[in-house]
Amino acid sequence: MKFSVTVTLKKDVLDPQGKVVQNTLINMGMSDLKSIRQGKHFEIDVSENDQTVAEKKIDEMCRKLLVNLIIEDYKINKI
Amino acid sequence: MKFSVTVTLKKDVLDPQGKVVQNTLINMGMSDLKSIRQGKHFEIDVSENDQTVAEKKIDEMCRKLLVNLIIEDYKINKI
Amino acid sequence: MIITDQIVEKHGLSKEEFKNIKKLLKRDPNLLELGVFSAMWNEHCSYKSSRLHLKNLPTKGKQVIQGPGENAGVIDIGDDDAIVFKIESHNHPSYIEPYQGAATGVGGILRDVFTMGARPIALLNSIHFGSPKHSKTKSLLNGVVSGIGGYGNCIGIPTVAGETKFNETYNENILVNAMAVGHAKKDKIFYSKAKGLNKSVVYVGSKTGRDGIHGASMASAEFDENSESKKPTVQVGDPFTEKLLMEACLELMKDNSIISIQDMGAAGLTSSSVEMASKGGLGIELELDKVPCREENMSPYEMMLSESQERMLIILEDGKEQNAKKIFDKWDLDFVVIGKTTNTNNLTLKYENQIVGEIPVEALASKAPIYDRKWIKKKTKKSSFNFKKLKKIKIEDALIKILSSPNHSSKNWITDQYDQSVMCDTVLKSGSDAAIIRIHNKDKAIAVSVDSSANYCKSHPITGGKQIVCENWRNLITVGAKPLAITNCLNFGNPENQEIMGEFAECLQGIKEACEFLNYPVVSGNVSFYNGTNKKNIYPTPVIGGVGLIKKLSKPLSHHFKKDKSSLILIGKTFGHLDQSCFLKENYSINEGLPPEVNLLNEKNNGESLLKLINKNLILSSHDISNGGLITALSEMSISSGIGAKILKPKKLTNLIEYFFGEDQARYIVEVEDNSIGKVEKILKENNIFFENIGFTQNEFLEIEGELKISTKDLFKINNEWYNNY
Amino acid sequence: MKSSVIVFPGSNCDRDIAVALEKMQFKNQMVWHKETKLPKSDLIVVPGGFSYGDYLRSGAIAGKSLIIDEVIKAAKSGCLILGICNGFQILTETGLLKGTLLRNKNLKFINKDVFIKVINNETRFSKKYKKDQILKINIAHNEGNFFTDHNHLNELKDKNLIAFKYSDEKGNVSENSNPNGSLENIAGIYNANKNILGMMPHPERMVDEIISNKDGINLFSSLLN
Ligand SMILES: Nc1ncnc2c1ncn2[C@@H]1O[C@H](COP(=O)(O)OP(=O)(O)O)[C@@H](O)[C@H]1O
Ligand SMILES: [Mg+2]
Repeated sequence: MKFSVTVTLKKDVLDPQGKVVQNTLINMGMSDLKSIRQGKHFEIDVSENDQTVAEKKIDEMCRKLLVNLIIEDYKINKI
Repeated sequence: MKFSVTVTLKKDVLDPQGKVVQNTLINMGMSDLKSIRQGKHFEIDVSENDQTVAEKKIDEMCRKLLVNLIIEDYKINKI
Repeated sequence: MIITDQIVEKHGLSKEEFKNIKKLLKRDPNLLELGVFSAMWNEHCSYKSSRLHLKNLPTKGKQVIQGPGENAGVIDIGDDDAIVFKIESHNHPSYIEPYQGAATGVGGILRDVFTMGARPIALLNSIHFGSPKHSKTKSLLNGVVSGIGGYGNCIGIPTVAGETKFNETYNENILVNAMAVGHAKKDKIFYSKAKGLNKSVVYVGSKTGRDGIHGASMASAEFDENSESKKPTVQVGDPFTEKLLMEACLELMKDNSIISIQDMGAAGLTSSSVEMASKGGLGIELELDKVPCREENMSPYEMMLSESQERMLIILEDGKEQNAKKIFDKWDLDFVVIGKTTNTNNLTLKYENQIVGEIPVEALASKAPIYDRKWIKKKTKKSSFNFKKLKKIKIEDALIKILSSPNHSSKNWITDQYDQSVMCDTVLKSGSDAAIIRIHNKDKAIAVSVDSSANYCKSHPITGGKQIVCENWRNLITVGAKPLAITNCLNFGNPENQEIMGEFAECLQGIKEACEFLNYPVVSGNVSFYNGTNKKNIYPTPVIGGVGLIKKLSKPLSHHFKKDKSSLILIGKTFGHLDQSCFLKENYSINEGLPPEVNLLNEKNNGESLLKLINKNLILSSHDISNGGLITALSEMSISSGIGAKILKPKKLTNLIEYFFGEDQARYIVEVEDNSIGKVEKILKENNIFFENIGFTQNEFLEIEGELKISTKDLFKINNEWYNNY
Repeated sequence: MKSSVIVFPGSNCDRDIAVALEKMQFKNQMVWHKETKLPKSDLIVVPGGFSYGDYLRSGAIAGKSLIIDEVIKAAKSGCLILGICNGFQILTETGLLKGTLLRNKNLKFINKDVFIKVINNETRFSKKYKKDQILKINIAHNEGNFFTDHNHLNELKDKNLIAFKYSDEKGNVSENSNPNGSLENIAGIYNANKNILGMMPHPERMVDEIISNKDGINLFSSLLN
C-alpha cells in the first residue's frame, strides 16, 4: 500500500529556503508570485493491506523520524 | 490561487537520502517498509485567477528553477 | 488589560519584582511594558544572581583593550591587530531542537564578534551530553553536531576546536556552548554605546517573525514536564542571511558612519535598544510600525520580544543613511530607520501614532534587580575506597578501556563534519591541544582552546575552577602560544538553591585565583543558570575559552611525535593522584574524593619554562597531561603520528598504576632531539623545574618496559571505533 | 594571465581562491554576480562555498544569476573555466558541465584531506601533473556525490574527460577510497572541449606549506603557460 507524506514548516516558523527561492523567482520576472514555502515529500510503500493499520504505521514513522514535530506539520495521503 | 508542487528524483537516479532513511526506519523495527523515496514539496500562491494560466506559470517556475530536469520529475496540483 | 498575578508569573517575574516595577514606573505597566521588563530582568539578560560574583574576576591587563560588558572582549596582539572573542551558551534550545538550537547558538555568538568590527576567523564549541546509554543522547549528539557544522560551514568560518563530553548529569539538560574569535584592527573597534541626540536608529538584517518570543525567559527557567509546550519558541537559523549581514556590516564599518552597533540577541529589539541607550545615558524612541515583519498582524509586544535571528540595530551619524542603505541593498537586506535617540532617558515605543509604552531606560538596565543569593560552602569528601583492595587490573586493559571510552575516543567523527580549512589560515586543526589560526597575510598566529572539568568542579569547586583555567593555559602553551586572555561560559544549576549557588561562588573563586596568578584575565563570558530538571541540577560546568599568541609562525608545534629515537621528557612532578581520575571512573565506575591539587606556582613556572624551550626551537612535539594521565597522553601522541615510544619504569619504587594514570597537574611530555637534550636539561634546571627522562620514541610500538607493548595501529583502532559504532 | 573570480551572495571560498591566484601571479579581479559584463579574462573561476546558502539545490540559484550568461558566453568562446566545489555544482546547474552532484552517501558534510589521482594530465589545467600522480587534497562538501547517466559516463571515459578520481595513498581506486559515493570515484570532470573543469576538491587550499601542502600548485601553474 502506498502513501505520500507531505511535511511543511509550521506557519510562524522561518523558511529561509522558501524566502530565497521566492526572491529568485521574482527577480526572474515571475511577478505574480505571492508566496512560496518549501517542504519535504515522501513516497512510502508498506507491505500491509489494512489501510488503518498501514496509516498508523506511517504515522509512527513520521513522528519518530521523518518529521521534526517542533517546527513541522505533516499530512498523510493514500496514493 | 494555490498550488502544490511535488519534486521527486527520477527512478534511475540513486537516492542516498531515501536509502539512509529507509535503513534507519527498518533498524527502528518498521519491518513492513518496502520502500521510501524522498522529494521536495512546494506550496505556491500566485495572484492569477485563471487556472490554466496560473498552472502555466507554475510550470514555468518548475522548469526554470525549482526542478533539475536532468534528475528530477515534478507534479503540479491545485490546492 | 489588567495585569493579573498569573500574567506576572507567566512572565517569570516574582511578586517582589512586580512591585518594584510599579514603583519604578510610578504606575502599573501595560502588557507590552511588562513584556519588556520580563525580557530585561530575567536571569539571562540581567545577570541578577551572578553579577556580584562576576565583579571579582580579574579583567584587566596590558593585553586587554576591552573587558566584559561589551558584545565581546578585545585583546591586543601587537602591531595594529586585535582579537575579539566570546563564548555563549545555547543549552535549553539545543535540548528541545538540537539542530536549530546549536545552529542559532553559533549564529548568535558570531554576531557578537562581528558587531565589534571583527571578521570572525574561528569557531569553537563545548558540547556536553548525557550518558550514551540514555535514549535521547544519540539523536541529540547527531543534531547538535550537524547544527554546529551546518551554520559554520555555510557561513564559511572554520570550526577548529572544541570538547565533547558525556556524563549522566546532562541526561535531561545538555550543554551547547559556542565560541567565536575574530580579528579586527585595533583602531577600528565598534561599541554599543549610543552618542548624540536625534540620531537615526536603524534596523538591518532579517525580518521579524514570531519566533523565540520569550526565549530569554525560557533560558532562565528550569525545565519541567511542560517544557515540551514551550517548543514553538525555537528559532530557525539562516546562515546565508547571516553571511550577508556580516559582509554588509563589515563593509559599512570601513568608513565612519556608525556611532554604535548592537546585535539583536536574546530579547531582540528590547535588549539591543535598551543596552545602547543605557550605555549612552540617552533615551531612545522606536516607531514600531516601521519594523520589518515577516508575518501579518504582529503586535508591538511580539515585535519587541521576538528573537528572530540575523538582525542588528545601528545608530548612524547624521547624513550617512543613504550611503549605508546602498550597502544593505546590495546585500539584499532590510534597512529601515525605525527610531531616533532622545534626551528623555526613556525607552519610548510608538505604534500607529500613539505611545504604546514608555519606560525609563535605567529601570530596565541599572535598576534591574541584583541578588546576593545565599550560598553554602561545599562539604568536600575524601574518597572512601581502598585503592589496594580494588581488583587488580593490567595497564593495557585499563588503557584500552580509557582510549575506547566515549569521552576519550577520537573526535574525528565530529570534526570531519566541520569545515576546518575554509579561509586558508588554519595552521593546526582540531585533534591537538589547541588549534592554531594564522592572522591573514601575516606571519603570526593565535592559538585557541576550550576546556572544562565538571567532575573536578563538582567534588571541589575551588580547585576545579583553578584547574580548568590552568588546563586551558597549558593547552595553549603546548602549541607554542603565549596565553593572553580568556572568555568563560558558566553553566550551573538553579541559583536559588544554596548548594548550587555555593558551587558557583567557589568555582568563580578558583577561576579568579588562577587567572590572577597567571595574568590571564577574563575579557568576556556568559552565565547559564537553571540547567537541570525538577530539582536535579547538572554538575557545575564552567567552560574556559582561551586565546594565546604565536608571535612568529613557523611549522606548527603539535602533539604528534615527529620521529623515532628522540628523547621524551616529563616536565612536572608525578604524585599519582587517582581520586576523580578517569582511570577509576572508566575501570571501576568510582567517582569519589578530591581532584588533584593545583599548585599555581608550579603551573606558571613549568608552563613559562616550556614556552622558553619552544621559542628556542628545542622541542619537537609537546602535549599536556590531563585526563587519563601520562600513559593516555603518550598514547595520543602515538595515535596521531603512528610513531611509538619506549617508556622506562620509574626509578623510584612507585605504584605503576598511580604513576601512569595519575592526574597530577602542571605536567607536560615533550619530545626532544637527542642533540638538544643537554640544552633542554640545562634550561629546566636553571628554572628549578622538576623533570624526568622517561624514555624515547621508537617505531610502531608504545611500550612500557616489561609491562605493556601495543602497536600504534591497534591504539588508533581502539581510539577510533566508538563513534562509528554508536 | 588574467583571471576573474565570480562572487555570489554566500560564496565563502572566494577570498581563498583569490589569494591563491595572486600568489601564483595571476592578475585577478573579483566580479559581483549582479554585473552584466565580464572583464577580459583568460580564466574564470566559480569559487566554492554555499552560494545562496545552498538552498533549494546547491548551485541552483547561482546558476540563474545575471553574470552566468556572460560566463556561458565566455565558455562557448573557449575561455578557461574552473569550478571548485560549489562552483562545480553551479557549472552543472547551468549545463556547462553535464551530470550532477547529489548528497554525500553518508548524508553528512565531509571535511578531510583525501587522495585523488590525476586521470588526464594533458589539459590546460593539468599538464604540470604526471599521469596517475596522487595528490593529497582537501574536500569540504555536503553534496559531492557525482552522478550522471550512462551515455555521459561513457563519453567521459571515451573522450578522456575524467580529471581526477578519489583513490587511496597508493592510487587504488575503490569503494574504500570513495568519500562521498561518487560514480566511479569521480572527483572532477572536463567538458568535451576540455576548457571547463569542475572539481569537488579544493586546490586553492593546497598552495601553502604552512597551512597544508603544495599539491594544488601545479593546477595553477599549468594554467599559467
Ligand atoms: N565538538 C568539537 N568540535 C571541535 N573539536 C573538538 C570537539 N570535541 C573535541 N574536539 C577536539 O578534539 C581534541 C581532543 O579534545 P580534548 O580531549 O577535550 O582535548 P584536551 O584534553 O587537550 O583539551 C581537541 O583538539 C579538540 O579541539
Ligand atoms: Mg590538552
